Amino acid sequence: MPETNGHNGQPPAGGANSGGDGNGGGGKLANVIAGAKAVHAKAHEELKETLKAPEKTDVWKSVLRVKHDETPRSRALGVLSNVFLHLHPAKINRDAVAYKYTWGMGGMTFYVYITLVFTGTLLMFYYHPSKVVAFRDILYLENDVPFGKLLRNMHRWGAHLMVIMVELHMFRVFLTGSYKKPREFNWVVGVLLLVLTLLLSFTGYLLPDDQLGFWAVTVGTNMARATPLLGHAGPFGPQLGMTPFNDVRFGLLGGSIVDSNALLRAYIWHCVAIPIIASLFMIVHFWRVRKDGGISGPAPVQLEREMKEPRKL
Amino acid sequence: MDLHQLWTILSTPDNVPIVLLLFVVPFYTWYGLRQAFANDRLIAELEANPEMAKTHHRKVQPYKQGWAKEVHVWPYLLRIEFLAAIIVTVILIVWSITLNAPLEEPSNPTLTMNPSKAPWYFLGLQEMLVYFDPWMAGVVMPSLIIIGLMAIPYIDANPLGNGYYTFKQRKFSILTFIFGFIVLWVSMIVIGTLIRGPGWMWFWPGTTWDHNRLIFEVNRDLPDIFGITGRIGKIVFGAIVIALYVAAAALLIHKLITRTEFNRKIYKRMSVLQYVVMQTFLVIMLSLPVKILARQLFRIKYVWVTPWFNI
Amino acid sequence: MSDQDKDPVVHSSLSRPLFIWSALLVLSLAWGLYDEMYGIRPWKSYQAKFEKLYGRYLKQAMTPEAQAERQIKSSPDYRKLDRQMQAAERQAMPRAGEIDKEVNQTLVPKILALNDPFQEVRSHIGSLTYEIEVSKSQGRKDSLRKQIDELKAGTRKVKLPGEDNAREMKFAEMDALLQAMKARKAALLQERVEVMKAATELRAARDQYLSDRISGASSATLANVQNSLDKFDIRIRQIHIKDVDLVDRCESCHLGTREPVQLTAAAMGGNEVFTSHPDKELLKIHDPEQFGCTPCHGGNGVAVSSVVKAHGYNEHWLWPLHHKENIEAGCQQCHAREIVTEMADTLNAGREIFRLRGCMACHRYDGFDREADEISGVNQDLRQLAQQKAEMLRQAGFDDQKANNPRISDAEAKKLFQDASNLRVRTTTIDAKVEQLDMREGELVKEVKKVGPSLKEVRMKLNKAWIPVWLKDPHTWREGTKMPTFRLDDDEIRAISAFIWQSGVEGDLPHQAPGDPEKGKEDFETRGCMACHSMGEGSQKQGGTFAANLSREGEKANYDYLVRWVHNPRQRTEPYCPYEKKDLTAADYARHGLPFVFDLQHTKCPNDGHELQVQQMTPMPSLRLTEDEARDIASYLMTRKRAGATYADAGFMDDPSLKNKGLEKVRFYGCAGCHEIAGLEEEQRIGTELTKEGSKPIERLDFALLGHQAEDQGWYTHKGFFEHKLADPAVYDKGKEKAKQDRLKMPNFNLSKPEIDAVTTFLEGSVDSTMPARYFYAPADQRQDIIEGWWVVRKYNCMGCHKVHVGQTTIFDSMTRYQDPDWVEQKPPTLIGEGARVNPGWLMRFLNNPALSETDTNRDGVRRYLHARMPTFSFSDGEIRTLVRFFEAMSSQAEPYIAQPLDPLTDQERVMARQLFSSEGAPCLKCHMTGDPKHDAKATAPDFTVAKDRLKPGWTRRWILDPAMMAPGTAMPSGLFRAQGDHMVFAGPLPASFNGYTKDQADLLVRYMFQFTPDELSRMRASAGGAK
Amino acid sequence: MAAVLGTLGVNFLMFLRFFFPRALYEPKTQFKIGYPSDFGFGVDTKFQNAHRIWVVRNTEGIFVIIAICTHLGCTPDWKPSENRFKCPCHGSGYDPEGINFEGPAPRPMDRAHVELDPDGQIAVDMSHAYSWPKGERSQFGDPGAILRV
Repeated sequence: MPETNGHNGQPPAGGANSGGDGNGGGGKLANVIAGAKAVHAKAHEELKETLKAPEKTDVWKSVLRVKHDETPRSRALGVLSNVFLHLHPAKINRDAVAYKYTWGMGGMTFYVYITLVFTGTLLMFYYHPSKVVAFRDILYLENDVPFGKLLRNMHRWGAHLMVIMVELHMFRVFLTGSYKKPREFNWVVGVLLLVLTLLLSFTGYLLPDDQLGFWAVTVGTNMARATPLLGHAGPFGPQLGMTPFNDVRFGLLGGSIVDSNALLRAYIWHCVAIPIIASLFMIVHFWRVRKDGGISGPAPVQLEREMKEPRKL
Repeated sequence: MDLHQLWTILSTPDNVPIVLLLFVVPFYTWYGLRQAFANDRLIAELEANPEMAKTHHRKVQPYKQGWAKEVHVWPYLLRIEFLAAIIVTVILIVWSITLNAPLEEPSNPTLTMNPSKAPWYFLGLQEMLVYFDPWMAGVVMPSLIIIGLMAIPYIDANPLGNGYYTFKQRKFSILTFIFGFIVLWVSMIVIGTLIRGPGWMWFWPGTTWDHNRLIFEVNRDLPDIFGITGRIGKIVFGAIVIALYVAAAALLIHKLITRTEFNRKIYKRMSVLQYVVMQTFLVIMLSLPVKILARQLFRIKYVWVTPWFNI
Repeated sequence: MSDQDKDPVVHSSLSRPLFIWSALLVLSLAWGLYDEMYGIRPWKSYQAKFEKLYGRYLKQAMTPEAQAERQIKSSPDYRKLDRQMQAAERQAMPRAGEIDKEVNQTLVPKILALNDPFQEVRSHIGSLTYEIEVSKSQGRKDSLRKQIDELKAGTRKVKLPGEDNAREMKFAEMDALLQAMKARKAALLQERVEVMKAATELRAARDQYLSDRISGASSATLANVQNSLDKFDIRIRQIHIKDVDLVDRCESCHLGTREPVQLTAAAMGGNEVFTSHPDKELLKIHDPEQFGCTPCHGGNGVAVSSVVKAHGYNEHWLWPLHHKENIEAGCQQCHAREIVTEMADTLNAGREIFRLRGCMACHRYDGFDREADEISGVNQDLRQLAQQKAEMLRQAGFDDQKANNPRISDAEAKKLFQDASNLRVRTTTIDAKVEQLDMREGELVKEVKKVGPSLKEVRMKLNKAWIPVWLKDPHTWREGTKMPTFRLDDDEIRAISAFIWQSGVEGDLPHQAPGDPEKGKEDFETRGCMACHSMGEGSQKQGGTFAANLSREGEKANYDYLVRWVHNPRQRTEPYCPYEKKDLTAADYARHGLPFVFDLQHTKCPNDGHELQVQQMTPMPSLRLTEDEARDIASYLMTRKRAGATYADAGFMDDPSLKNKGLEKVRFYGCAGCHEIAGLEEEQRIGTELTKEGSKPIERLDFALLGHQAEDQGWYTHKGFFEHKLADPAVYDKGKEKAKQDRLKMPNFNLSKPEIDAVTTFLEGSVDSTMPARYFYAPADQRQDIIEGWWVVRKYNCMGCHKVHVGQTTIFDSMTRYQDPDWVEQKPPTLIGEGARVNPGWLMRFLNNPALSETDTNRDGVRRYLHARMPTFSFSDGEIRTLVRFFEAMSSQAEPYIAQPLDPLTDQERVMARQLFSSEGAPCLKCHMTGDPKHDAKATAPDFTVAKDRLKPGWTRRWILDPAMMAPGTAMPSGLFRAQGDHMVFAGPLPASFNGYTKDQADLLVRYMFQFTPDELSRMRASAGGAK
Repeated sequence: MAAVLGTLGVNFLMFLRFFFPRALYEPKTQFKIGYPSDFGFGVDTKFQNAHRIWVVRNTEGIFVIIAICTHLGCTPDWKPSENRFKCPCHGSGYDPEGINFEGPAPRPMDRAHVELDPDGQIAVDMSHAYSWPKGERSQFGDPGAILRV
């Protein structure tokens, strides 16, 4: 940093003094004072410069590597060199910015997801996933924790919003046929993300440990009892030796009934496992969008007569 | 007319998303289709005169010479994203201030809420439980839905309509999807939320959700209607009926696929595998409304009765 | 480029929407903040308001208090005390001043000054010493020691304040000086205390005088409150009880609850929310710091976001606040095993109704109708023990066999034999247990009662034609009767009455000659019948509500039977054998060559030796009346009828075809719950259990079609359900299409609003409590006896005649006749402090036989002069035990009772005491009985000759010293004795023999009474006679 | 290669197995409910909260119905006024003996094993249930399914 630079370059007198053996006399003292004065002046000078043009300092440069003026170059660099923005290309098709086409659902879903991660993390500070206190913690959040109520509401409604947006996103992608070559796989990833979203929301439902969540989850998981082959109430389940204590539902709940284990499992899935998986898939999803040439359109319309013959296998 | 009841249902915090859905889904359907039709008009035009097709930039969006083909993400896209973010935040905050997330009694395994419903996005499945056994409605169907969705890109042999809204060029696929998404998925969610009351009974909007309500309905198995007794007999009979349905449905779908000239063209492009897979999923998807009708109109409980599973 | 040529994507501006939405964003944020700060924090404004109001109240409360204080301070006594105090102080001041001066100005500064250098050296030495201890090498140690010595040797310059020149001091010197000064200081302070002693004591006395005369909060307390109020800050006030995991924030709004100043709504500007808890006493017992608020009151103690939520009235909250009229519901959850809970009158009323009106006959409720339940329990245990015994014996047998087996070693054989004999010994202990249980069963059969009369004897007892009328609607025939109104149609009535009539037993009743109604009336009103029974209708009504109103007895009863009943209500026509489940007839006895005799002495079944039910299962006792008195009363009752009351002939009741239908109906309506009915003795209860009804999920309370109405009208709650059900038991059938047998059966008890509130309170409190066990009221000490006792006291309505606890009134207090001064004396004795008064052994005997005589039973053992008479309840031994324990516990007496030894009377003393007793001056013999009929005729107080086995000497002494204190309004005169030095002397003229007698004279009398002998009695009679 | 794959495979199985603990802390399934004399005719709901069962006494004797709807495992409610059990989830209806007569329920509610203890109390074992699957013979008659007292 400039200041330190300045400091290293202080007059030898000062240096001599600092290393001095202390059998001091009046002359030396004068030197020291002079030196100190000089240093002070220099420091003052530099400080002024820094304030005048902070973007010149190394600190500044090291943080945002490019200039931010209105030149196309720096605009492009601005996006590319930014870890958050560079999932965008530097430039995009002029029409792709049209909300009309994109509905912006993908982006907003991502944004809501971030909000959920944020609020969720905060809620975790007050929530214990145990039968004894879970319910009380919710009351605590509602009544005592500053902004607890707001956060909890945001988390819940955000979750609902996210589900709706994901479904609409899918709807849009289908309507614009954006799953077609070369984006097939990304669609698959998208479907998985939809499933994960639903699972996230569902696992979260049980956490307040109230009647609403409890019975929602009971009804939900009771379907798993009936999994063919793997559920003790499903077709061929009993024949394969499935009982309430070893079937797929048991695996989900960690017990034959929705109990403390189920609560804990739901908690882990909700707060750790699924978010991680989902994030991974999201990364893939976004990465594919870029690799498949940005968002699909609006592309020029194709005409029937220009339809190419399918390549024969 | 019990408005108070109607209000309690609609204003239940957890139902608000569905109310939202009721408006949002139609809007966006219209929003998308409108562009689709616009594009279709353009396509028709271009199909009509090749010259124009050569020169035109083939979009409904306006374009003039000298306009940049590409624009900078910063600021032209980012500012929009920024705006969107702000709007979402505002909506979320206001929503969270005005509506409280529900919190009911502490969980009690010995006391079942009436009605006790899954989260709204699963209510479609719960509604299905009325018509199918859990293993079908709760496990098979959902997994098929997921797999089916995943399969779409691979079974859609139609190269047109990639990256732009269009209806004419993809009638079949779009109609199918709308049928699946709106008619089956969304509307069943709406039914499950707003129509299904205590005892999962059907209450028209505005009627009182009465816990004591009793309705007489005897659902009989198809074999019994035909007076078929005996385990084997039922198994065989059921199998036959199902087979018949599959055949009929497949035929119907085939007819649809190959109705128009264009459709036939696409059909030719399909590999056998693609065709089979598509048929399978469509047949199964169709079975849902069929079963619903069979239940609602003819009070049929099961078609295929076996000791291990019932359909 | 022209405008329309401009590229819309590039040139269109988003700044407007951006601006608008950013603005909205800021707004929503602001809204969020506001909501957080105030929107969902209503308690903040409450606290602000409270602070304002309270402050204002205190100010205007100060003034009168201050005045009152000024008055007292101006009173001469206070002045005098004050002056004395002042004087003492003045006189002590000079010396005290000197002391203070020396301590504060000389000693303290010096000590401080010296302390520092001293400590410094000391700590240095300390560290060196440590070095020595830890260092290994001897050399090092020595060098260190040397250093220390140097330190000690070295001097320091110390300048002490007040000394003009500093002095050089060694460590030792400093030490010594310091100690010296400290000692000096201590001594001085001690002296100061001594000097001031007088003054301080006087001051204390003066302040005491003040606080004694100021009721409520003195201005001093007010001032304290004021100060605390100045420090008032707005924050959540909560009670947190860790182990129960209970958090109550009620006091965040109800700030006045525990204020030292009693705050009323008026005082707080009409804000109920700020009033103090109405019952400080209650709060003392249930300290909020340990009990919180919600365990008793309900509500959501955690919630502070809105009033509705905090009170738990929002949907989905399971434990809403109890309403005012049911506030005592909270008590029940921890005091579940009591029939009487002090300070919870509504709740007690509810329990009493539940017991007395027969709710418990259809609805099981833990602890109620306990005898019936216990009997089945005992039977179970008996069976189990029998099995155990058999097991053991068999095992023993096997051991013997094995032991006798030649192949096993002696050692083993010995062991086996040992085991076998051990087992046999252990069986004997089982026998002991069994014996106990058998006895208990005997008692229980005696104790078990029915709510209603036996229907086995209707043929002998009732006017046949009356029965259908009664069944139709008991309440119109006799308002306020226990028998509820069933919703019966005529067929059912015919069937039921027919069945009852035909299932009744035929017994030979001796024909009774008519008695004298006038005498009967007198007896009825004075013997004590009216403690339970009422007479007269409407405004004329008098007497107790415990039993039936007899105003129309004449219309229904059969005279001959009535005579028998009045003479001994427990007398049965035929005994009932629970084992054979049938009534035994003379034939059964004849078969075994036994006389047809069954009573409390002959209770074994001739057929199988099981315990018989030989009594009527009614709580009604025998008053030990003579046949004549019985006839008189019966004849009186027969006159009690409405003029021209007629009853349609009920011939159909003999129609055998109706009997079966009747039986079915009687079963269906559960008549056998309250009545003893032939063939239905072992009938099960027909209602649902109510022990935990209060915590049943609301969804399980069957509102039937009224659910929505209830929700709209806001009574979709437990309270609402109970109230409507009690007011109209058929209410939840409203609008239902049902066959008769599916309709709700519960009959209508015509309860009044307060009664309904009481029962609702009781049920609302009957919950499956979530509190940990230690909160439940299950004392291990005497209080347990009190709990048990109340059950018996209530069961037999002791409180109809006696005051059992302070503040209670009896039926006699309410009867017009007993307002008359001549009759006040005739009220039965109060039992407050009974435990302290009487010898438990005697009490046991008395309760067992109040006549205290096997032969002459037509009398009261203690107070023969009373018209009202303690009846014979034929308590079981268990009940007697419980009662005695109860009274002992009520006056917290040590159990078992050991009489305190009295030093024997010298002959001389005996003579003196006798003279005093019989002297004109001492009025004892005027009222107290002596057992001499001639004298007792005009006696109006208990026989003191039996005092020695009846009373406790300690109590007797307290009594004769000041009776009025114990029993206000007693005839026993107070002030018989006056204190003379350290002992009491008789206040009246003393016989000459007392000259020079210095012992306590009250004691003398007590000792005399407690060492009373028959021949002393005769001597005394003689002297009494002589005196006259 | 195979080794690696094998290991991975086994690891996956281990991962799955991890979710199936050997022992649980769930409410015990064997308990006593008191003496036969405690129960009058009809349905007794007092153990519903504690053990999720109903004790029913009819002319035949005493039996214990497990309060789990055979459709999706909700807890039906006892409606005295209608004299039937009603499942709130999908409206299945059962008569007082737990036999289904309306709604989607495939079979009557299961009954728990009951027997008399030496001390005369009724011992219930919920882990040992008796059922009546559709179209098969009823196990309700079996010894242990009902207490003939």
